[in-house]
Amino acid sequence: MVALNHYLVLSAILFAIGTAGVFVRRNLITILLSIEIMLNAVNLTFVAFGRALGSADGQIIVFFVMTVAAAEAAVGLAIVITLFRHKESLNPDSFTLLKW
Amino acid sequence: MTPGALNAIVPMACVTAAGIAAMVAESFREPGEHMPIAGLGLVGLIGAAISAVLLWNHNTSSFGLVSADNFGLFVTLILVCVGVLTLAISGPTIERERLPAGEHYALTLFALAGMMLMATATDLLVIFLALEVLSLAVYVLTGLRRDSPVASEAAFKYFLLGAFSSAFFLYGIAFTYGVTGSTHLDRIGSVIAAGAAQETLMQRLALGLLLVGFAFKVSAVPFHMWTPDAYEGAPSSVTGFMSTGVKAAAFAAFVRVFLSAFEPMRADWGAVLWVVAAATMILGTVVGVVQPNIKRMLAYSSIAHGGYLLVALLSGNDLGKGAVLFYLLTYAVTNLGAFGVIGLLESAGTQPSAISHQPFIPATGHQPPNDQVRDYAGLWHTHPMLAGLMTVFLLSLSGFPPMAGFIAKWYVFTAAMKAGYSGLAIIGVLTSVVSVFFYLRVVVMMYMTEGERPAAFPAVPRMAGLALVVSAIVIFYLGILPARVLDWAAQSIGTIF
Amino acid sequence: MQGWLSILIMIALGAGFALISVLLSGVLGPSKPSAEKSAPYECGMPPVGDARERQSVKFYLVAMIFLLFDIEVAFLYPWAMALRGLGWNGFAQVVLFMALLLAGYVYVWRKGALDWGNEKTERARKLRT
Amino acid sequence: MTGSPMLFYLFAAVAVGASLLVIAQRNPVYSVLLLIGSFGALSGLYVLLDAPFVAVIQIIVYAGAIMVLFLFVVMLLNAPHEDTDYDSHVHPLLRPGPMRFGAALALAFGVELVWALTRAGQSGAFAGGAVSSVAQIGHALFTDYAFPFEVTSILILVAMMGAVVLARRD
Repeated sequence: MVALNHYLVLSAILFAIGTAGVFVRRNLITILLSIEIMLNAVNLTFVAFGRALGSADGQIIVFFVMTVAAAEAAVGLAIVITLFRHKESLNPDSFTLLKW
Repeated sequence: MTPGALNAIVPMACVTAAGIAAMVAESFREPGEHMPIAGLGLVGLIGAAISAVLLWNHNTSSFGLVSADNFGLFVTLILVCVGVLTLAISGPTIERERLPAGEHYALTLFALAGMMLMATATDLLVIFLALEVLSLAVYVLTGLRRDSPVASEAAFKYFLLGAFSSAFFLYGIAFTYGVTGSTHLDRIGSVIAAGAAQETLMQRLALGLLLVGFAFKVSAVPFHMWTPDAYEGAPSSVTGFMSTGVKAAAFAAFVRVFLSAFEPMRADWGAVLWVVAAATMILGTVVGVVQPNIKRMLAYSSIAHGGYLLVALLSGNDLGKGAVLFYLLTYAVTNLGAFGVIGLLESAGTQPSAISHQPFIPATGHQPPNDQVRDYAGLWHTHPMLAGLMTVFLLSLSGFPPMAGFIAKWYVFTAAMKAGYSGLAIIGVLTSVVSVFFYLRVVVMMYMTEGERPAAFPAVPRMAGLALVVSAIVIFYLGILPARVLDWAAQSIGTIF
Repeated sequence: MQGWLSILIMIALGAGFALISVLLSGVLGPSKPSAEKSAPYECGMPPVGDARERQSVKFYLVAMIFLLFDIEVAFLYPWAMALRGLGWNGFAQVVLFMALLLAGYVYVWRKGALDWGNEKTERARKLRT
Repeated sequence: MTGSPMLFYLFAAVAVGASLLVIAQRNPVYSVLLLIGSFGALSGLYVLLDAPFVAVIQIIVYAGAIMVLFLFVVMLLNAPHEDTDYDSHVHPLLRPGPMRFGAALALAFGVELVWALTRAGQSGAFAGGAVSSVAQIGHALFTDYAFPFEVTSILILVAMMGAVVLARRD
């Protein structure tokens, strides 16, 4: 029988993949995509808990998380565009003006 | 929804309305035309201040999600001071760097609305939404200088780590919702208190993830990487706004979530917070000493001040909570003053070029010319007033007796001693002593050493000059007669728990 | 699960039709590749440059505005379903929501984010005003 | 109705596989398309969790609008095939320090999460009534969550103004 734990473990795996993606990938767009994966993992946790508790709160909170993810994507990509106007590459290693 | 239920959100609604008005005014402004958008913002802020004062002691709450208790109102009044000071000191920065003025003011107002909402919200979801509103506005403000690669890079680093940590914060909320079945802080508190005997693993998981989200926003040690870059890259007025406003709102929500909802699990987060507070204080001071760039130096000093606030939060008794409020007020006024002076001096160095579209940063260096500590050499001879003001701000940051900084730090350390965290108090005193050195390094540079560049003396704009003088007076007032404000802070503690 | 069967069938039909037609043309058609035939087709002229040259930023702006107003519409679905139960209170909430987003739309429209003319005429028009 | 376990494992495998490919991919266009596939699997999972409305919104808003925006930006920036200065056949684990540290940190975090959740002991089957009618969701949304609903309009305003002021041509 598929239990709550299965969904929680699955969303933990997806969240870990997103976290790894933010560190590993050297391309700004893919880093933003990994953050979207993390937010999706959290959405899955919300819906799973909502279903376990039998209330509509979980699904409504997912609505708000999607709005936040969309707003973040819009602003994040706008910042990537301004960055790209200065330097032609998308590789974060090439942005090293601000040093330790 | 009875009309009475809307009182708690009136301060936030005033600032939002001002933000929207500023936005629409900016869209109808012809490119050349000058419009008093800052005045619009001021009206909104004054409206918020009046409504906050009227709501004092009423302890109203609306929608069950936002409660305007004295604690939230005190932080709202701090944010109004931050807002007024920011509007005043951002004038020169906007002219010199040709930032889009309307958007700058509108985004500042939206960020302030987000901060006020975060300070008064009693529901994790509303705290998260407010956190997102203020973070997005501040990311854009940081990157508003589009022609400077430094600013865009700072904005992207701040955005990346901010989005990353708000995903962790949200994951914490998801587990809290899973364990307690609701996101309201009071219901969470009661469920945790009831089940305090057998603390499930998931409660600790939720606690850890929430701590990560908050630690990032107050730039506590393991998550402070973004602070120096963001503070150096952003325009000075935005850096001042960011370092004070975001920290005040984040600490208010931090206190509300950890000292009311997760109070029963104190044993868990107490030890972790102890280590984080100690590490934040030590690292903020030690690394701050070696910084050549004055904005990076103040960034590390703001990390150290975050550490002192963590100590106050950790001590958790009534004295500690009052200490958090008082410290936030003095820190906000002082830091904004310091960044205001830096903003003015930056405009002193770079004469706005005659050619309309010449980027303000000379093609060679990407650093604004006088951003280094040594550029402050001999400031006393060229700008005596600015040098005097800067001295007051730096001395208050380091905690010199006549200034408010001393009272704030003394209040925090007594709270820590009373709560039995004498170890942290000792570390705090030691790091304060070390920090005196790197604040005085700048003061010595201003007075003793000879300045080689006869900087042309631009007229210090009336508004910015007035704001700096007023904040210096407030620092002295809070330093010498803090009694009244201290009992206001004490008054606001009873209501929250 | 029975409600979803129809949707599964629809997806299967759509995807199936596309796949089958591609596979059939690949399998049945005579394939004698030659240089001209395998070059990308540009109305007979020899292809120049790679397929993806830089587009202007107005595409991003329109996509972003579409995204944000798509969310507004996404909120209206549940509202429409539950309106009878919500009464005037729910109606007032959405009117306020729409008013705020209208302010955003006015800002975007006045700031010229939606202007679609090509850059040269746009700049000329801006200089004239 | 939690559906047969086989369907769950199918969707879970597709979601995890697509996400892994997204972060292993070099070409950003492929990673965006793979992510859309992963969202499809996720919305299948939502259907299994009796949340059909969230599944549809996931497709419309996430896959339909946010990923379209990502594709537009990838095309706009003509994102080059990732120009990694180190030669690409180096095994991922031998890449420069921070990436190995980050990947190891994420892996440890994932293992710890999974370990904690399996022991969390909430493995009971799903309780009774699930809320899956849109009218019920709508009613709850506009009564209990009326205020967050208005805050999202401010959030959208800030995002709109921020994106326009940053990405504008002049």
